[in-house]
Amino acid sequence: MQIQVRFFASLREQVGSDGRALEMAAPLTVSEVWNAVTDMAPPANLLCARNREYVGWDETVADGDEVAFFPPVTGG
Amino acid sequence: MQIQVRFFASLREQVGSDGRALEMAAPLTVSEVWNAVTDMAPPANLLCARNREYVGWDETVADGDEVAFFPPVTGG
Amino acid sequence: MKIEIRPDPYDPWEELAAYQSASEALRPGSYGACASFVGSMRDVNEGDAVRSMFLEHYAGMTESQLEELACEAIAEHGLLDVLILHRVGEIHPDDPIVLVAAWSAHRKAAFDACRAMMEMLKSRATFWKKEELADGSRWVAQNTPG
Amino acid sequence: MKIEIRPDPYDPWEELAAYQSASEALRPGSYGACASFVGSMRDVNEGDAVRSMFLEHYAGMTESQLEELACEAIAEHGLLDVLILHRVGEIHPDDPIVLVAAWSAHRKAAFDACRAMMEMLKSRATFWKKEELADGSRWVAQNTPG
Repeated sequence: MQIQVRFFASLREQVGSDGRALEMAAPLTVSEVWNAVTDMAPPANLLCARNREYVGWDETVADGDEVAFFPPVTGG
Repeated sequence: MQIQVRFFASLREQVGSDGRALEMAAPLTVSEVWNAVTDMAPPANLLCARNREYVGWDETVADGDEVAFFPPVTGG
Repeated sequence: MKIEIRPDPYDPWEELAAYQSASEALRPGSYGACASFVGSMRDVNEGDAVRSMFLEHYAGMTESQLEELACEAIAEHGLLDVLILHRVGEIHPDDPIVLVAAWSAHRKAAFDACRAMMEMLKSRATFWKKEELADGSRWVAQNTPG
Repeated sequence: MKIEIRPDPYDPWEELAAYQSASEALRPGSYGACASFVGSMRDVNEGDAVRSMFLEHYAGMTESQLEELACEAIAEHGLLDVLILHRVGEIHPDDPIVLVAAWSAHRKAAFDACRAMMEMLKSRATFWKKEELADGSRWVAQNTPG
Protein backbone atom coordinates (compact mmCIF):
# COMPACT_ATOMS: atom_id res chain seq x y z
CA MET A 1 0.00 0.00 0.00
CA GLN A 2 1.12 3.52 -0.80
CA ILE A 3 0.29 6.98 0.52
CA GLN A 4 1.26 10.49 -0.57
CA VAL A 5 2.96 12.74 2.00
CA ARG A 6 3.06 16.53 1.54
CA PHE A 7 4.80 19.40 3.31
CA PHE A 8 3.77 23.06 3.15
CA ALA A 9 5.22 26.51 3.82
CA SER A 10 8.09 26.81 6.32
CA LEU A 11 7.96 23.06 6.94
CA ARG A 12 8.53 22.36 3.24
CA GLU A 13 11.66 24.51 3.44
CA GLN A 14 12.87 22.81 6.63
CA VAL A 15 12.32 19.35 5.21
CA GLY A 16 13.71 20.45 1.86
CA SER A 17 10.92 18.80 -0.12
CA ASP A 18 7.25 19.33 -0.91
CA GLY A 19 6.57 15.67 -0.25
CA ARG A 20 6.90 12.15 -1.55
CA ALA A 21 5.17 8.80 -1.94
CA LEU A 22 5.57 6.38 0.97
CA GLU A 23 5.21 2.60 0.72
CA MET A 24 3.66 1.04 3.84
CA ALA A 25 3.69 -2.65 4.70
CA ALA A 26 0.77 -2.10 7.10
CA PRO A 27 -1.44 0.87 8.11
CA LEU A 28 0.48 3.51 10.07
CA THR A 29 -0.59 6.30 12.39
CA VAL A 30 0.06 9.91 11.35
CA SER A 31 2.85 9.98 13.93
CA GLU A 32 4.45 6.90 12.39
CA VAL A 33 4.17 8.46 8.93
CA TRP A 34 6.04 11.53 10.18
CA ASN A 35 8.84 9.35 11.58
CA ALA A 36 9.03 7.36 8.36
CA VAL A 37 9.53 10.41 6.13
CA THR A 38 11.71 12.76 8.21
CA ASP A 39 14.59 12.63 10.67
CA MET A 40 13.25 15.73 12.47
CA ALA A 41 11.38 15.83 15.74
CA PRO A 42 7.94 17.30 14.91
CA PRO A 43 8.05 21.10 15.41
CA ALA A 44 5.80 22.55 18.09
CA ASN A 45 2.35 23.44 16.72
CA LEU A 46 2.78 21.19 13.69
CA LEU A 47 -0.58 20.50 12.04
CA CYS A 48 -1.68 17.52 10.04
CA ALA A 49 -4.41 16.73 7.51
CA ARG A 50 -5.45 13.37 6.08
CA ASN A 51 -7.24 13.60 2.74
CA ARG A 52 -7.59 17.38 3.24
CA GLU A 53 -9.24 17.21 6.67
CA TYR A 54 -7.47 18.04 9.93
CA VAL A 55 -6.61 14.94 11.97
CA GLY A 56 -4.73 14.17 15.18
CA TRP A 57 -1.43 12.32 15.42
CA ASP A 58 -2.97 9.00 16.45
CA GLU A 59 -5.19 8.79 13.40
CA THR A 60 -4.63 5.78 11.12
CA VAL A 61 -3.59 6.27 7.51
CA ALA A 62 -4.80 3.84 4.84
CA ASP A 63 -3.78 2.92 1.32
CA GLY A 64 -4.24 5.78 -1.13
CA ASP A 65 -4.49 8.50 1.53
CA GLU A 66 -2.84 11.90 1.26
CA VAL A 67 -1.19 13.06 4.49
CA ALA A 68 -0.08 16.69 4.79
CA PHE A 69 2.07 18.33 7.46
CA PHE A 70 2.20 22.10 7.89
CA PRO A 71 2.81 24.94 10.37
CA PRO A 72 0.07 27.13 11.94
CA VAL A 73 -2.01 28.86 9.27
CA THR A 74 -1.64 32.60 8.66
CA GLY A 75 -4.20 33.56 6.03
CA GLY A 76 -6.78 36.33 5.96
CA MET B 1 -37.73 85.20 27.25
CA GLN B 2 -38.58 82.97 24.31
CA ILE B 3 -37.79 79.40 23.27
CA GLN B 4 -38.46 77.41 20.14
CA VAL B 5 -40.39 74.13 20.51
CA ARG B 6 -40.26 71.47 17.79
CA PHE B 7 -42.07 68.18 17.14
CA PHE B 8 -40.85 65.37 14.88
CA ALA B 9 -42.21 62.33 13.07
CA SER B 10 -45.38 60.66 14.47
CA LEU B 11 -45.49 63.19 17.30
CA ARG B 12 -45.60 66.05 14.79
CA GLU B 13 -48.63 64.39 13.21
CA GLN B 14 -50.33 63.79 16.59
CA VAL B 15 -49.77 67.37 17.72
CA GLY B 16 -50.67 68.64 14.27
CA SER B 17 -47.72 71.05 14.13
CA ASP B 18 -43.97 70.96 13.63
CA GLY B 19 -43.55 73.40 16.50
CA ARG B 20 -43.84 76.97 17.63
CA ALA B 21 -42.23 79.73 19.63
CA LEU B 22 -43.10 79.84 23.34
CA GLU B 23 -42.89 82.93 25.56
CA MET B 24 -41.79 82.14 29.11
CA ALA B 25 -42.10 84.48 32.10
CA ALA B 26 -39.46 82.43 33.94
CA PRO B 27 -37.28 79.40 33.15
CA LEU B 28 -39.29 76.18 32.81
CA THR B 29 -38.41 72.53 32.99
CA VAL B 30 -38.78 70.40 29.86
CA SER B 31 -41.83 68.84 31.45
CA GLU B 32 -43.40 72.29 32.00
CA VAL B 33 -42.62 73.22 28.40
CA TRP B 34 -44.48 70.10 27.21
CA ASN B 35 -47.51 71.04 29.29
CA ALA B 36 -47.39 74.62 28.03
CA VAL B 37 -47.49 73.65 24.35
CA THR B 38 -49.83 70.63 24.23
CA ASP B 39 -52.97 69.30 25.86
CA MET B 40 -51.72 65.71 25.51
CA ALA B 41 -50.26 63.49 28.18
CA PRO B 42 -46.70 62.72 27.05
CA PRO B 43 -46.71 59.44 25.05
CA ALA B 44 -44.75 56.52 26.48
CA ASN B 45 -41.11 56.57 25.31
CA LEU B 46 -41.27 60.24 24.32
CA LEU B 47 -37.77 61.66 23.88
CA CYS B 48 -36.56 65.19 24.32
CA ALA B 49 -33.58 67.25 23.19
CA ARG B 50 -32.50 70.74 24.30
CA ASN B 51 -30.30 72.52 21.80
CA ARG B 52 -29.87 69.26 19.89
CA GLU B 53 -28.66 67.18 22.82
CA TYR B 54 -30.77 64.57 24.62
CA VAL B 55 -32.03 65.78 28.03
CA GLY B 56 -34.31 64.47 30.77
CA TRP B 57 -37.70 65.91 31.70
CA ASP B 58 -36.45 67.79 34.75
CA GLU B 59 -33.87 69.76 32.77
CA THR B 60 -34.28 73.55 32.83
CA VAL B 61 -34.84 75.48 29.61
CA ALA B 62 -33.40 78.98 29.19
CA ASP B 63 -34.02 81.94 26.92
CA GLY B 64 -33.16 81.19 23.28
CA ASP B 65 -33.11 77.41 23.69
CA GLU B 66 -34.57 75.00 21.18
CA VAL B 67 -36.56 72.16 22.74
CA ALA B 68 -37.53 69.17 20.59
CA PHE B 69 -39.92 66.31 21.35
CA PHE B 70 -39.93 63.10 19.35
CA PRO B 71 -40.73 59.35 19.42
CA PRO B 72 -38.10 56.56 19.60
CA VAL B 73 -35.65 56.78 16.71
CA THR B 74 -35.78 54.26 13.87
CA GLY B 75 -32.89 55.03 11.56
CA GLY B 76 -30.17 52.83 10.07
CA MET C 1 -13.56 60.97 8.58
CA LYS C 2 -16.60 61.67 6.47
CA ILE C 3 -20.18 61.88 7.72
CA GLU C 4 -22.98 62.73 5.32
CA ILE C 5 -26.76 62.77 5.25
CA ARG C 6 -27.80 62.03 1.68
CA PRO C 7 -31.11 63.13 0.16
CA ASP C 8 -30.42 61.12 -3.02
CA PRO C 9 -29.65 57.46 -3.77
CA TYR C 10 -26.01 56.39 -3.56
CA ASP C 11 -23.95 53.31 -4.34
CA PRO C 12 -22.27 52.20 -1.10
CA TRP C 13 -19.46 50.25 -2.79
CA GLU C 14 -18.54 53.13 -5.08
CA GLU C 15 -18.58 55.46 -2.08
CA LEU C 16 -16.32 53.12 -0.09
CA ALA C 17 -13.85 52.73 -2.95
CA ALA C 18 -13.74 56.47 -3.67
CA TYR C 19 -13.42 57.45 -0.03
CA GLN C 20 -10.71 54.89 0.71
CA SER C 21 -8.55 56.03 -2.17
CA ALA C 22 -9.05 59.75 -1.46
CA SER C 23 -8.74 59.84 2.34
CA GLU C 24 -5.52 61.36 3.64
CA ALA C 25 -5.93 59.32 6.83
CA LEU C 26 -5.66 56.11 4.79
CA ARG C 27 -2.13 55.99 3.46
CA PRO C 28 -1.84 52.85 1.26
CA GLY C 29 -0.21 50.09 3.27
CA SER C 30 -1.17 51.61 6.64
CA TYR C 31 -4.50 49.83 7.12
CA GLY C 32 -4.97 46.09 7.20
CA ALA C 33 -8.69 45.98 7.95
CA CYS C 34 -11.89 47.58 6.76
CA ALA C 35 -15.18 46.43 8.29
CA SER C 36 -18.30 47.84 6.72
CA PHE C 37 -22.04 47.55 7.03
CA VAL C 38 -24.71 48.45 4.51
CA GLY C 39 -28.34 48.59 5.60
CA SER C 40 -30.81 48.64 2.75
CA MET C 41 -34.57 48.81 2.44
CA ARG C 42 -36.53 45.56 2.55
CA ASP C 43 -39.85 45.27 0.71
CA VAL C 44 -41.59 43.73 3.70
CA ASN C 45 -41.80 44.65 7.39
CA GLU C 46 -43.78 42.98 10.15
CA GLY C 47 -45.45 40.80 7.52
CA ASP C 48 -46.67 43.68 5.34
CA ALA C 49 -45.47 44.63 1.87
CA VAL C 50 -43.81 48.06 1.96
CA ARG C 51 -43.96 50.13 -1.23
CA SER C 52 -41.71 52.97 -0.14
CA MET C 53 -40.55 54.76 2.95
CA PHE C 54 -39.97 58.32 4.06
CA LEU C 55 -36.94 58.89 6.24
CA GLU C 56 -37.12 62.02 8.38
CA HIS C 57 -34.26 63.45 10.44
CA TYR C 58 -33.54 66.35 12.79
CA ALA C 59 -31.24 68.46 10.63
CA GLY C 60 -28.33 69.69 12.71
CA MET C 61 -28.83 67.30 15.61
CA THR C 62 -28.48 64.12 13.54
CA GLU C 63 -25.23 65.18 11.87
CA SER C 64 -23.74 66.13 15.25
CA GLN C 65 -24.72 62.77 16.69
CA LEU C 66 -23.11 60.86 13.84
CA GLU C 67 -19.91 62.89 14.16
CA GLU C 68 -19.87 62.32 17.88
CA LEU C 69 -20.33 58.58 17.64
CA ALA C 70 -17.66 58.36 14.92
CA CYS C 71 -15.22 60.32 17.11
CA GLU C 72 -16.04 58.08 20.06
CA ALA C 73 -15.34 54.98 17.97
CA ILE C 74 -12.07 56.38 16.60
CA ALA C 75 -10.86 57.20 20.12
CA GLU C 76 -12.05 53.99 21.77
CA HIS C 77 -10.90 51.55 19.08
CA GLY C 78 -7.88 53.40 17.70
CA LEU C 79 -9.32 53.56 14.19
CA LEU C 80 -7.50 55.10 11.25
CA ASP C 81 -10.67 56.39 9.62
CA VAL C 82 -14.48 56.24 9.49
CA LEU C 83 -17.10 56.76 6.80
CA ILE C 84 -20.82 57.13 7.58
CA LEU C 85 -23.51 57.87 5.00
CA HIS C 86 -27.26 57.88 5.71
CA ARG C 87 -30.14 58.39 3.31
CA VAL C 88 -33.10 60.61 4.09
CA GLY C 89 -36.25 61.44 2.13
CA GLU C 90 -38.22 59.05 -0.06
CA ILE C 91 -36.68 55.60 -0.25
CA HIS C 92 -37.61 52.53 -2.28
CA PRO C 93 -37.04 48.81 -1.66
CA ASP C 94 -33.42 47.77 -2.31
CA ASP C 95 -32.13 51.34 -1.82
CA PRO C 96 -29.10 51.52 0.46
CA ILE C 97 -30.02 53.47 3.61
CA VAL C 98 -26.96 53.43 5.84
CA LEU C 99 -23.27 52.79 5.22
CA VAL C 100 -20.85 52.55 8.15
CA ALA C 101 -17.18 51.68 7.57
CA ALA C 102 -14.20 51.51 9.95
CA TRP C 103 -10.54 51.21 8.96
CA SER C 104 -7.80 50.03 11.32
CA ALA C 105 -4.42 48.29 11.35
CA HIS C 106 -5.87 44.97 12.56
CA ARG C 107 -9.29 43.36 12.27
CA LYS C 108 -10.48 43.40 15.89
CA ALA C 109 -10.74 47.19 16.10
CA ALA C 110 -12.50 47.49 12.73
CA PHE C 111 -15.08 44.79 13.56
CA ASP C 112 -15.75 46.11 17.07
CA ALA C 113 -16.04 49.72 15.94
CA CYS C 114 -18.21 49.12 12.88
CA ARG C 115 -20.77 47.25 14.94
CA ALA C 116 -20.60 49.67 17.87
CA MET C 117 -21.20 52.62 15.54
CA MET C 118 -24.21 50.91 13.96
CA GLU C 119 -25.73 50.14 17.36
CA MET C 120 -25.17 53.73 18.55
CA LEU C 121 -26.66 55.05 15.32
CA LYS C 122 -29.73 52.80 15.60
CA SER C 123 -30.34 53.60 19.26
CA ARG C 124 -29.51 57.32 19.38
CA ALA C 125 -29.45 59.08 16.01
CA THR C 126 -32.56 61.13 15.27
CA PHE C 127 -34.00 59.42 12.21
CA TRP C 128 -37.58 58.24 11.82
CA LYS C 129 -39.08 55.91 9.21
CA LYS C 130 -42.60 56.12 7.82
CA GLU C 131 -43.66 53.21 5.65
CA GLU C 132 -46.09 53.35 2.73
CA LEU C 133 -48.19 50.19 2.61
CA ALA C 134 -50.88 49.10 0.12
CA ASP C 135 -53.59 50.46 2.45
CA GLY C 136 -51.97 53.54 3.99
CA SER C 137 -48.90 54.62 5.86
CA ARG C 138 -47.46 53.98 9.31
CA TRP C 139 -44.52 55.12 11.40
CA VAL C 140 -42.07 52.40 12.37
CA ALA C 141 -42.43 52.07 16.16
CA GLN C 142 -38.96 50.75 16.95
CA ASN C 143 -35.88 49.16 15.44
CA THR C 144 -35.12 45.45 15.27
CA PRO C 145 -32.72 44.55 18.12
CA GLY C 146 -29.04 44.35 17.11
CA MET D 1 -22.72 31.60 -2.37
CA LYS D 2 -19.40 32.25 -4.05
CA ILE D 3 -15.99 31.16 -2.76
CA GLU D 4 -12.88 31.88 -4.80
CA ILE D 5 -9.13 31.72 -4.40
CA ARG D 6 -7.65 34.46 -6.58
CA PRO D 7 -4.15 34.39 -8.05
CA ASP D 8 -4.54 37.98 -9.35
CA PRO D 9 -5.35 41.34 -7.73
CA TYR D 10 -9.03 42.21 -7.34
CA ASP D 11 -11.12 45.20 -6.30
CA PRO D 12 -13.24 44.12 -3.31
CA TRP D 13 -15.89 46.82 -3.75
CA GLU D 14 -16.40 46.02 -7.43
CA GLU D 15 -16.63 42.35 -6.56
CA LEU D 16 -19.21 43.04 -3.85
CA ALA D 17 -21.32 45.23 -6.11
CA ALA D 18 -21.17 42.77 -9.00
CA TYR D 19 -21.90 39.74 -6.83
CA GLN D 20 -24.80 41.40 -5.02
CA SER D 21 -26.54 42.41 -8.21
CA ALA D 22 -25.97 39.03 -9.93
CA SER D 23 -26.75 36.60 -7.08
CA GLU D 24 -30.02 34.75 -7.40
CA ALA D 25 -30.11 34.35 -3.63
CA LEU D 26 -30.26 38.14 -3.23
CA ARG D 27 -33.60 39.20 -4.62
CA PRO D 28 -33.74 43.03 -4.43
CA GLY D 29 -35.75 44.00 -1.36
CA SER D 30 -35.15 40.67 0.42
CA TYR D 31 -31.98 41.62 2.29
CA GLY D 32 -31.69 44.47 4.75
CA ALA D 33 -28.11 43.94 5.87
CA CYS D 34 -24.71 43.30 4.35
CA ALA D 35 -21.70 43.10 6.66
CA SER D 36 -18.35 42.83 4.95
CA PHE D 37 -14.69 42.70 5.85
CA VAL D 38 -11.68 43.45 3.67
CA GLY D 39 -8.22 42.50 4.87
CA SER D 40 -5.43 44.14 2.93
CA MET D 41 -1.65 44.03 3.05
CA ARG D 42 0.17 46.39 5.41
CA ASP D 43 3.66 47.62 4.58
CA VAL D 44 4.93 46.89 8.07
CA ASN D 45 4.72 43.87 10.38
CA GLU D 46 6.27 43.37 13.81
CA GLY D 47 8.17 46.61 13.34
CA ASP D 48 9.77 45.70 10.01
CA ALA D 49 9.05 47.16 6.58
CA VAL D 50 7.55 44.51 4.31
CA ARG D 51 8.17 44.87 0.55
CA SER D 52 5.94 42.07 -0.65
CA MET D 53 4.48 38.80 0.50
CA PHE D 54 3.93 35.34 -0.95
CA LEU D 55 0.68 33.65 0.02
CA GLU D 56 0.72 29.88 -0.26
CA HIS D 57 -2.30 27.61 0.10
CA TYR D 58 -3.19 23.91 0.02
CA ALA D 59 -5.11 23.70 -3.25
CA GLY D 60 -8.18 21.57 -2.78
CA MET D 61 -8.16 21.63 1.00
CA THR D 62 -8.38 25.41 1.35
CA GLU D 63 -11.34 25.76 -1.01
CA SER D 64 -13.22 22.98 0.83
CA GLN D 65 -12.56 24.66 4.16
CA LEU D 66 -13.90 28.01 2.94
CA GLU D 67 -17.02 26.36 1.53
CA GLU D 68 -17.54 24.48 4.76
CA LEU D 69 -17.23 27.54 6.97
CA ALA D 70 -19.54 29.52 4.67
CA CYS D 71 -22.15 26.73 4.83
CA GLU D 72 -21.81 26.60 8.62
CA ALA D 73 -22.37 30.37 8.84
CA ILE D 74 -25.38 30.27 6.50
CA ALA D 75 -26.97 27.49 8.55
CA GLU D 76 -26.15 28.92 11.98
CA HIS D 77 -27.07 32.55 11.27
CA GLY D 78 -29.79 32.11 8.67
CA LEU D 79 -27.93 34.12 6.04
CA LEU D 80 -29.29 34.80 2.60
CA ASP D 81 -25.89 34.68 0.93
CA VAL D 82 -22.11 34.71 1.40
CA LEU D 83 -19.16 35.87 -0.68
CA ILE D 84 -15.55 34.94 0.16
CA LEU D 85 -12.53 35.82 -1.96
CA HIS D 86 -8.90 35.22 -0.95
CA ARG D 87 -5.72 36.18 -2.79
CA VAL D 88 -2.78 33.83 -3.19
CA GLY D 89 0.62 34.26 -4.85
CA GLU D 90 2.72 37.41 -4.81
CA ILE D 91 1.07 40.30 -2.97
CA HIS D 92 2.13 43.92 -2.53
CA PRO D 93 1.33 46.47 0.20
CA ASP D 94 -2.23 47.84 -0.09
CA ASP D 95 -3.41 44.81 -2.10
CA PRO D 96 -6.69 43.36 -0.82
CA ILE D 97 -6.08 39.84 0.51
CA VAL D 98 -9.41 38.64 1.88
CA LEU D 99 -13.02 39.69 1.35
CA VAL D 100 -15.80 38.15 3.45
CA ALA D 101 -19.39 39.35 3.09
CA ALA D 102 -22.64 38.13 4.66
CA TRP D 103 -26.17 39.14 3.64
CA SER D 104 -29.22 38.72 5.85
CA ALA D 105 -32.64 40.19 6.52
CA HIS D 106 -31.51 41.98 9.72
CA ARG D 107 -28.16 43.28 10.91
CA LYS D 108 -27.43 40.92 13.83
CA ALA D 109 -27.03 37.82 11.67
CA ALA D 110 -24.85 39.61 9.10
CA PHE D 111 -22.52 41.09 11.75
CA ASP D 112 -22.22 37.84 13.72
CA ALA D 113 -21.65 35.72 10.63
CA CYS D 114 -19.14 38.00 8.92
CA ARG D 115 -16.94 38.06 11.98
CA ALA D 116 -17.37 34.35 12.72
CA MET D 117 -16.36 33.48 9.16
CA MET D 118 -13.25 35.67 9.38
CA GLU D 119 -12.21 34.07 12.67
CA MET D 120 -12.76 30.57 11.28
CA LEU D 121 -10.82 31.48 8.15
CA LYS D 122 -7.90 32.92 10.15
CA SER D 123 -7.72 29.99 12.56
CA ARG D 124 -8.40 27.04 10.24
CA ALA D 125 -7.95 27.77 6.54
CA THR D 126 -4.68 26.48 5.07
CA PHE D 127 -2.95 29.66 3.95
CA TRP D 128 0.61 30.68 4.83
CA LYS D 129 2.30 34.06 4.43
CA LYS D 130 5.97 34.60 3.66
CA GLU D 131 7.17 38.18 3.93
CA GLU D 132 9.94 39.78 1.89
CA LEU D 133 11.90 42.24 4.03
CA ALA D 134 14.84 44.49 3.11
CA ASP D 135 17.28 41.89 4.40
CA GLY D 136 15.62 38.61 3.49
CA SER D 137 12.38 36.73 3.86
CA ARG D 138 10.49 35.13 6.76
CA TRP D 139 7.38 33.08 7.30
CA VAL D 140 4.70 34.70 9.45
CA ALA D 141 4.57 32.59 12.60
CA GLN D 142 0.99 33.28 13.62
CA ASN D 143 -1.95 35.60 13.07
CA THR D 144 -2.84 38.63 15.15
CA PRO D 145 -5.63 37.66 17.61
CA GLY D 146 -9.16 38.61 16.49
